[in-house]
Amino acid sequence: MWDYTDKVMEHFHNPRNQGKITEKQEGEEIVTGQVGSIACGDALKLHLKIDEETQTIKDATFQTFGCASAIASSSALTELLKGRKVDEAMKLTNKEIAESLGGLPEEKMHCSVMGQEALEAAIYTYKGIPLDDHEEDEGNLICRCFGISDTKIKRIIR
Amino acid sequence: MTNTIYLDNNATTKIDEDVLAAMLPYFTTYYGNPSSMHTFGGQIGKVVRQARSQVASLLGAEESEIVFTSCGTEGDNAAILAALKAQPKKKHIITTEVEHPAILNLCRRLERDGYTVTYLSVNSKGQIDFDELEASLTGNTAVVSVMYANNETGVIFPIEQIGQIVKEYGALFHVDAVQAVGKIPLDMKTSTIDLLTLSGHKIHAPKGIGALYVRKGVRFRPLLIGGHQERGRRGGTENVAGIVALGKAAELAQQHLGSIGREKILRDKLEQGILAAIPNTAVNGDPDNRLPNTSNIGFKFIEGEAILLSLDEYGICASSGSACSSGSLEPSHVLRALGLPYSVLHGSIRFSLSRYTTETEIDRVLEVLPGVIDRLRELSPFNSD
Amino acid sequence: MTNTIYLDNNATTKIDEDVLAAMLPYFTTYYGNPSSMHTFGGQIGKVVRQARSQVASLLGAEESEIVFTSCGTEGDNAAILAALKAQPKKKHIITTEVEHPAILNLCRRLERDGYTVTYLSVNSKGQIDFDELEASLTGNTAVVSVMYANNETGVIFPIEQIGQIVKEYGALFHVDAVQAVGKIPLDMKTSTIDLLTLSGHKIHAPKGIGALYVRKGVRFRPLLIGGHQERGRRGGTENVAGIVALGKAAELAQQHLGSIGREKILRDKLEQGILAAIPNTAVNGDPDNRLPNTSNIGFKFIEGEAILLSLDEYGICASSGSACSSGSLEPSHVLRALGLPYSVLHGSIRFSLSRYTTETEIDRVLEVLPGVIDRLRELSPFNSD
Ligand SMILES: Cc1ncc(COP(=O)(O)O)c(C=O)c1O
Ligand SMILES: Cc1ncc(COP(=O)(O)O)c(C=O)c1O
Ligand code: FES
Ligand code: FES
Repeated sequence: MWDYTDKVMEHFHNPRNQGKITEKQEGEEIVTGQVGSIACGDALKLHLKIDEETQTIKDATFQTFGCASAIASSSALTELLKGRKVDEAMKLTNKEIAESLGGLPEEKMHCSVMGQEALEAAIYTYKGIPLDDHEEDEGNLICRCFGISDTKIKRIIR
Repeated sequence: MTNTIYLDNNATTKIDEDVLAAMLPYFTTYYGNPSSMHTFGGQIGKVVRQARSQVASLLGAEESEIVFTSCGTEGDNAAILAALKAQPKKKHIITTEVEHPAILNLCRRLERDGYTVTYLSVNSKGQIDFDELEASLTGNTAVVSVMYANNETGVIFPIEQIGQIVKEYGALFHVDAVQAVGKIPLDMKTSTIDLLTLSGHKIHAPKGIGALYVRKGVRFRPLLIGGHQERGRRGGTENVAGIVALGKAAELAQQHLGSIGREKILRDKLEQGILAAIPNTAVNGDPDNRLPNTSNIGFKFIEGEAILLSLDEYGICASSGSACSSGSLEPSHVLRALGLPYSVLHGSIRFSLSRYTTETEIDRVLEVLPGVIDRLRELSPFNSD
Repeated sequence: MTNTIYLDNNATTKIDEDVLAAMLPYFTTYYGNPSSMHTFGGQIGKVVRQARSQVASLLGAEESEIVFTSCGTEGDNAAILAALKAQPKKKHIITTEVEHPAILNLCRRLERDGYTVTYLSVNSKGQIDFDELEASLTGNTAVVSVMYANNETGVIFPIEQIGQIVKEYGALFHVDAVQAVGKIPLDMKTSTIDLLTLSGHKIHAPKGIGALYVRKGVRFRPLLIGGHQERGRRGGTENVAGIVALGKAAELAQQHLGSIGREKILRDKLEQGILAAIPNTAVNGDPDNRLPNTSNIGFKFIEGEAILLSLDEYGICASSGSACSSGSLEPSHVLRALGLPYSVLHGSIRFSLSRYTTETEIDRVLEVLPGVIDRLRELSPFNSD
């Protein structure tokens, strides 16, 4: 059994900000970043409501298909994002997500990577930047879901 | 913690109180070594013999055909390796895609050592194709290893039909019966099986004891080489308390076989209740040819670990995949072999009952589960699609 | 039956009451599988970790260096085979003539599989010759396996001196410490040992559990291949109760090391008493370099089995040779290796004490034994010579 922190379990059982964002005001935009697929066993849709003028994330919600740490990471991510400037948010790392949960088991770090990638996807979409694949990745596939290799995970964990 | 509702009996079982009572004297009172030349130790030989006869009786075997081991994994490893050593010229092994890691990982290792292994595929019901089996068998096939019943789906293989075919080609036939023993009647006297593995902790004996059936006349080479214990078939001081426990557990399992119908009724109640109350669910495997205690159910659009941890809040114990693979991130190799759609593959849960399971417990699961599934599906991005 | 006086602790030991108390909850209450994805099973992982740390502490090792096994024989087999698999090009093994059958019989088997084995001889005190060791070592030597202390005579080998030499030749160094653990202090941190075997039932834990120390950095291939248990180093559902018991027994053994002098005093009293009261007797092995609990005494002109069965009448348990070989009619290979005269060889008896041995028991043996030996000698045709 995984050694999940109480924080992980708390977010898993009482996830914050689940669902879609449907309502927006003038001057706000809703974007979605999606990663993973049902084939892989993990997928995340991250929805952001961005205030165009201040470039601030006013709301963040998620829909996650995945394990307890994927759900908890998504939930924690939305909390971290609310109120951040878009450019600040870009700098958010999966490590910060994991730390906000009091840490994740090493084998589960990629669950937080999923959050960071969904965030990247959402903001790239917002900025109109094309999404690149993760093809350059070498090493053993750990998470088939995103083509994340152990080398990449090690890089990210450090 | 809430009262535990233990529906994970294919992973391991509670030790029966009678089994515990039977083994206890061999820890602090009769702790001697059965190989000793004094009454204190020597008398232990008798109880080991009695246990051997109890295990033999459960299998319809002779006492001399039972070798005590430390677990199912040891039995599986010992059987395959003995079969290979007994026929050093034959370099081919046949098994199935859905075996336990104790067989599959051993076979992968043997491939690197120069053996060829055929992994028979299974259809969506988890059954192998006899034609594929026959096409794979050659004079070079040393051993065919097929599990009696699958630990994840409970699917039962037609072992004797398979054995008939195997025998035509002169190969040895090993059966991993870890999940079948105590759940379906076995009779080695009328069987085609040469080697059969069982494990104590799946039948209410403790962990750390198992047995291997070796048909009289089958040449055997020990995996653990040491003293003359087990008539030279397994070195190491006998785990006397474990052996006594396994004997008692075998006796109780034999008695219990008569009332296994009760477990099936509860299993069916659970399964029907789930299918009726929760949409987008399906039974994995072969609903007809199945262990009476096992139900593997796919819940679409959600992921197994999340289901298990939610159930855990209510003290309900179940599993996804085998306990052995749940440390990994891969979906179960057994369910993948069935060719399940991805939407189901990741959200499949095994409920496995025992003679201790009560109707109240089943009712409680049926009360709790729909809410758990609902909540997780609400979180899922695929639900609304 | 008379009260048992158990002086056969090198064969197997009584389970300590505290060890039994520690393991009991894991049979019927916390019976879960540590690999499970529910709290009921998952919580067991913690107690397994604790036990691993207790065993590690006894050896001065790190937790990650401990692999739980089912017995000393498994540990010995696993260690040698892992050392060979880790160095597939090296085909030479060095061991001694006086090892336990778990090493000797494995080596004989390996000779048939194409390995060369050097069996170092011992002198009359049971010690090997360093020159012979060095002359045998080559770049082709994969592993040197020497027991820490001999089970029959208690003779202790100068393990670190041997290890120094072994390391110069780049071979792996395995030590069968089944008899040494708990009787002499060990510290892997400052040791040359790469692999070390121990067995629970020799240190007041139950039969059916043991451990292998694998030095960090030493490549290891499992003997039992299966699930991911023991970090892939030993497949099979963990013997949780056994593991907990071994942990507790290790903790107690560590405490007991401080008062092992008491055992030595009793052993010396027994030995001196026998030598003083019975003519034509001698201590076998090395009186100085010996386990504090073991005395192996040769009684000229009579035969061991007869002595044992006579003692048995008084409830006194001892042994001739190891329990493992006493099923055979051969005199002990260990005593033969010492080059004992025939008149002694067949009449040698091992007394092995434990922390449970009392002075009253020793006194009783001293009271009974002279009569027993006398009677048998009167029957002997050699006596009058
Ligand atoms: C030195 C030595 N090595 C190995 C063993 C084998 O241990 P086990 O009986 O636990 O397999 C024994 C005891 O029988 C022993 O004394
Ligand atoms: C079908 C099957 N074979 C083998 C095993 C291995 O048994 P053990 O855990 O006793 O080594 C198991 C259980 O884990 C099993 O379900
Ligand atoms: S997202 Fe948690 S295991 Fe892949
Ligand atoms: S005379 Fe009995 S063993 Fe040889």
